[in-house]
Amino acid sequence: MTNTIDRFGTASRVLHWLVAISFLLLVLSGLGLYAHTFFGYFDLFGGPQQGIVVHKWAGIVFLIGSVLLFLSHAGEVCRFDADDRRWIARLGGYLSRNAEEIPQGKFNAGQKLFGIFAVIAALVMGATGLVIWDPTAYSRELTQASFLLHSIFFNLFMVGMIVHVYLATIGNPGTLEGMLYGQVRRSWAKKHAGKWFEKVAKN
Amino acid sequence: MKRKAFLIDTTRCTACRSCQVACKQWNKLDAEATVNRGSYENPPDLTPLLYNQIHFIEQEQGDDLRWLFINRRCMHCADAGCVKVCPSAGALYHTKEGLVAYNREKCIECHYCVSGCPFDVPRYDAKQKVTKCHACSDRVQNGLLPACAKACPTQALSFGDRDQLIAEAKAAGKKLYGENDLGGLGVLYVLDDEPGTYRLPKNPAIPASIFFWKDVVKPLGILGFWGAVGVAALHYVTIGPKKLDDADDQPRKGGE
Amino acid sequence: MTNHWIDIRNSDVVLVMGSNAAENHPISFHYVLEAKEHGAKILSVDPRFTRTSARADIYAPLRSGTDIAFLGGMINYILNNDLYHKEYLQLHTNATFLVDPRFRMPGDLDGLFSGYNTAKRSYDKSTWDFQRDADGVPKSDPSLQDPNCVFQLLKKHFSRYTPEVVSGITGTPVKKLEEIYRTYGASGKPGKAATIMYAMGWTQHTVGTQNIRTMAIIQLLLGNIGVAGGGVNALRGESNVQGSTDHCLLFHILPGYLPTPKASLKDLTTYIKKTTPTTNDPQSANWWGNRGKYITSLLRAHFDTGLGAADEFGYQLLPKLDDGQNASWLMLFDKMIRDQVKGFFAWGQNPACSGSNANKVREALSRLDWMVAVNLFDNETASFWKGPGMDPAKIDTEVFFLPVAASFEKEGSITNSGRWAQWRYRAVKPLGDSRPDSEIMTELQYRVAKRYRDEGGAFPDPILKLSWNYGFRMPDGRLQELDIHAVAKEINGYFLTDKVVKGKAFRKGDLVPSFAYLQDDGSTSSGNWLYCQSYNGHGNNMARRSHKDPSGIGLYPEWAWCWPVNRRILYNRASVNADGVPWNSQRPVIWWTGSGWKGDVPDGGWKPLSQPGTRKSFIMLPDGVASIFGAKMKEGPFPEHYEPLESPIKNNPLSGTRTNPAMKLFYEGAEKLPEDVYYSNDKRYPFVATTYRVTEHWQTGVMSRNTPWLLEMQPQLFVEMSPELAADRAIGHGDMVKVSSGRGSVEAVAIVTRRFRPFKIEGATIHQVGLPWCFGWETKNAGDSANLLTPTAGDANTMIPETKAFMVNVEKLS
Amino acid sequence: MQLNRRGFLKFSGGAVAGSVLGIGLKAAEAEAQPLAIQYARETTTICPYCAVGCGLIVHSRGGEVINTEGDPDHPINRGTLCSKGASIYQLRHNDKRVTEPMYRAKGSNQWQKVSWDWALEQIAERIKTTRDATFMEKNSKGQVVNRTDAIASVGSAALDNEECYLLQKLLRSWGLVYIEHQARI
Repeated sequence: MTNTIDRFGTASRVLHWLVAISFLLLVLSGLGLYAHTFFGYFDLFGGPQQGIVVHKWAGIVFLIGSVLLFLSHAGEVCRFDADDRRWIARLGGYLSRNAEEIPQGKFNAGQKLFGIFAVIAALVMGATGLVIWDPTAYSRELTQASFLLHSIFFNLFMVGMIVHVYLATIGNPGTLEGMLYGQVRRSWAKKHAGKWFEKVAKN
Repeated sequence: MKRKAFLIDTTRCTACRSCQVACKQWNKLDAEATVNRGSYENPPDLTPLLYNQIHFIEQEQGDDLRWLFINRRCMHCADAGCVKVCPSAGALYHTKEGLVAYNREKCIECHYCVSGCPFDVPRYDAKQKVTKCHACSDRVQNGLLPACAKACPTQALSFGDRDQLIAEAKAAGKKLYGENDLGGLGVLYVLDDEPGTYRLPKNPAIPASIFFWKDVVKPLGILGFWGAVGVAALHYVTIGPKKLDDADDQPRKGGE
Repeated sequence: MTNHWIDIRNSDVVLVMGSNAAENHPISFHYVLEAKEHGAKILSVDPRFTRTSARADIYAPLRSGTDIAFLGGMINYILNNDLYHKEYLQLHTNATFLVDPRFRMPGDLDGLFSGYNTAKRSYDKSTWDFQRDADGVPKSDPSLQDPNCVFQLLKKHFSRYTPEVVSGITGTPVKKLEEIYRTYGASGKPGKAATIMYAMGWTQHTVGTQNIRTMAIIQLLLGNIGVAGGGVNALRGESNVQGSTDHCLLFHILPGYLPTPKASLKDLTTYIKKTTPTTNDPQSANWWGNRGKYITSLLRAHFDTGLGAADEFGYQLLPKLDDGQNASWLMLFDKMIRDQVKGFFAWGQNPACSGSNANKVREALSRLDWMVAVNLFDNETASFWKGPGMDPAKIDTEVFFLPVAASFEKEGSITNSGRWAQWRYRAVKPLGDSRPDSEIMTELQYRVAKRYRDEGGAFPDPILKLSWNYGFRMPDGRLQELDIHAVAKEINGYFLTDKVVKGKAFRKGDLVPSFAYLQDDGSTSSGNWLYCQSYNGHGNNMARRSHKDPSGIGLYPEWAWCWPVNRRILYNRASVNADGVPWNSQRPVIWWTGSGWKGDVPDGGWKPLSQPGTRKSFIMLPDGVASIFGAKMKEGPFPEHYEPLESPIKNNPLSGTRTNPAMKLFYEGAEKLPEDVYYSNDKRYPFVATTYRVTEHWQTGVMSRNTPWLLEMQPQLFVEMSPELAADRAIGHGDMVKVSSGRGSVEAVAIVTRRFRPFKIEGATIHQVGLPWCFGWETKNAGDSANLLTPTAGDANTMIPETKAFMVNVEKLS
Repeated sequence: MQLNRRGFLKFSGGAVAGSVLGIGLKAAEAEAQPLAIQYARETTTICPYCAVGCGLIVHSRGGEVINTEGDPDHPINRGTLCSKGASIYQLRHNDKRVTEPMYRAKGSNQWQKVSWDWALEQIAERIKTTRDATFMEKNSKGQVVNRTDAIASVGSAALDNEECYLLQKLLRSWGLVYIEHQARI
């Protein structure tokens, strides 16, 4: 018996990283549009026009990827039980060094919430992004509202993403392995996804 | 440098449209194919090849009739929506004279300015670059009047120091449009009627959504970004990561 | 213009009638608005509310072709309300003169003056004369009381033009009439000035000349001629139509308005004797008494200077008209369509669009053997053979198209409406292989002369003896290059022999300083006496660019040069009283200092009228005073309202004489052509129509339609009409409609606008429509010329066609 | 601008903070733009359209027109123009300008390009032939008239004075009396 447990299949991981890379591209190519200070980021793509092209197509990839990723985990992500509510109430125990771990399924409640937020945000940004794709194609009011929504969701997404990245890396050692190799250590599973561990361990 | 502005006195305009042509001549803008749509007004709207135009407005007042003419163009706002939304620094900018000019080299073809403008002025040309009235910034820089203002036979269209134009108009008892809107427009009008009659917004303002986007969400977002990073770092050093118990990773005894 | 453009700013009232200055002379509105800023009232009278009306203080509509009624009403108003300038009338006009007691007026003779011959359609003018004393000087009554004096006759004649009667003819509301009359009449006060800006809206009528005469009478009554801000101002429409008229590209006059020789003027002596006006009044300058000097100097400029007095200086080399022969525009094309013209030059003109009854013109062109079209652009005249309804295979006219240089690709002078001759320089070489017009003329002169020299032919003398010494001549006789300055100098004139004139010694070859130095003994030449002084010892005066304005009234005496002798305001001696004191001390044109005149170049330097040795102020007229009674007119010494040839009403509301009794009728008699039809008061053509121009185009549009920036703004023929008419004919805004007259039809876009309103004439609703005449089939999708609709009918005096009032039908195109 | 230490700190600190935080600085201004008509040749002329007689300046370089605008020294228009006057540039830069003589033969349905020499020679021949065939030394009353009624000319109010004078002189030397132009209509 090994000390690791399979967590994510190959397809699942490829999809995640596809979404992650497209997100990164979107951020890098979009920052230049966000504020003059970040205009230099366009140089990464050979100039603003090219950066905008990258942003547009990365956006398409990101939108489709996000939806697929969500759908592939929808069953898990959309089911909340009493433990999840407890987890949320205690903010996952992140506010204390020695909080009691509340047993969670394959994904904890925070991850589920983030998954749902991510797909909603992706849809909103995708839709508004399509409007902004050609700012002269739709009514001025719609375009103007799209700019606003796009930027609001970008900011929310950025904050969410920082939290996601922190918690998935140094904030929770061992988490990243699951998304890198597809397997997590048993200790990780036991600690972070007790119910899932039990279920998997039984088999 | 004192802020410059146009003063358009509609009560002096005869709609000869030299402004339209002088602009095309100086800026070397081709003509477009048009048809008569039952009006003298042509082309029907500003285009990438038409930076200013005369509107013809017929208005009945009892037995009397009025035929109003107004020159429409970029308003050169102090608080310019287009400049506000333009991501490329220096693509759309205020000149030393306070006029809104642009540098086509720097235009990144994003079209944001089109929806950022409260007056629906900026257009994109065939090369997908922004075009609009730039108050002949090349001429003004070199001490010449903009082509349209120079050509206007009746001084309906004058150009000069904004403060002076305002002072003169007020001294002549004329009511001005655009003195304080949007930080003060760079195109001031003397109107013979309500702004609406001339197809001008009564209280022009940058669209609320643009304001929220650029003046609220953008700074908040940057604050949020750095805030989130800071919170994460703080969390890492104060509360710390959820460390794993390595013992749990040892293979279960028994079964060997 | 008696005055000039800048002078409009000196007016107290500006009447824009028969023109649309804001639209067609946009820069003039700088000065109109400047006047307005100083408190002047701007009046716009037009069938249609125009861009001019938009800036006017008062707008009054009138039915096209009723201007005499409108203005006649004003004369009546001025006289009834004593608004006239009495002292001015007594000093400067023939208002005081006593007329032959046998003279009768339209009030007595049902619309006719005494002496009418129905068969000849002309007047025996023997009763249209003044009572004269033993010396032949007209008798006068300075009190203006004699019932036979011009003033009393004028009063009697126009007493029929009451506001109600006028309103019934013009369709103008009585209130508006009186408002205009009152405002304009206020300028009769000494020191006040009113100006009239008119153009083709007055001339292009069968009563065109009388339209202007009516206004001239008003200006004289109010003392507005000769003063700053006054005058009778024709806004001329083409850059050099003033100059081309001065140089007389017209059948009836030679350069400087000298009459064309007629068969009966068999030699130079007879010419001078018969055409020089005379007077027995010692106080009349009778400037035209100098005619002999002018015609002689003209001949000296035209022909070989080897021709002496015995050769009549070449008088016999000029072609002569038959007595009574009218070779004017309408007659020219009438002759052409009758196959009597073989060769034709269309030199910078597009008659296929600009000619009234353009279908007749186009048909006439097809009867030619050959045509030479000289232009910048191809046009409807040069390419008439491929125009609508033409079958090129059946047209035998050979056409030569010669491309010419644009105005800035050559050097020369042009004369603006204010008579300023201004020099223009060459900026760049002619485009491609185009050439300056003068070069083409030189080539043709050389080539035709060479043929006559080599081959002989019919009467070669005028061709071989024509002087053409404008540059270095090469061995083969060709000019190496035409020097336009040499032409300008010839127009000014030279001394041909050493001569002492007015105490000054001149040498052969000297330029003549001004026309006062011209001689009738052959010792001077001058191609055009009016331009003598334009290019003299001081150099090219037309090229002057000084901004000095010592007068302060905008005369700019050292900017360019102005005929005559740099006089910026004509008849300026009428701007002062008998003592030489200006009526208006704020805006004096000239004033007497006690020893001489200051200000503008005075109209003759004689002392003020109260002093001995003086001459009267209107020096070009034999009587020395302005003609309120004008016996030279064909249809009467006073204007009378007649309906246009085509009119919506059956009878002239004023008399039994419907149309101008002295105009030529093309549409009657045995020689009538099918093209020359008219339909007055006819249900098939119920709407009054007029034509006009737009700011964005020029004349037939040959230049402006080919300028994309202008075509963009006005791309297509339109017809403007009232909402009432549109509703009546189920026409919507922007619909395509067909406008047709008895002579042709055009398709146009309907502009339904409040700027046209129906008129109430004799209880009936009369609709009027209007369309611009700047389009033609050569420009794709632009529509054709509005002159396809206009009739063959001309003014009785000038034969200018009546294109401003005719009848049409308007139908929606499905 | 003189910066004291405190000011410098404030200034640089602000700039750094601004750029790190991404708070937009004031957009940069463009560099000075060259004037297209600088060093161009200026020629004064008078507008060829209506008879107000406005002054124009034609800017040219290398023998080509690069700009046209109102002459500010002209006392009538003082640099202003109407739409027609403002469009003179396109009379030069215009592909519809005819630049070579053209000829349309009898019954032909098209123009053909011809040389100047040929065209002028042909016209001279037509003038002489028609004139000789129709010249009237005397009229029906036996009076000397020395004219031909079979050639007519219209135009031109668009010519220069000198050209108008030359044209009437030339036409009258050929015996024409049917000479008319725009002033009549």
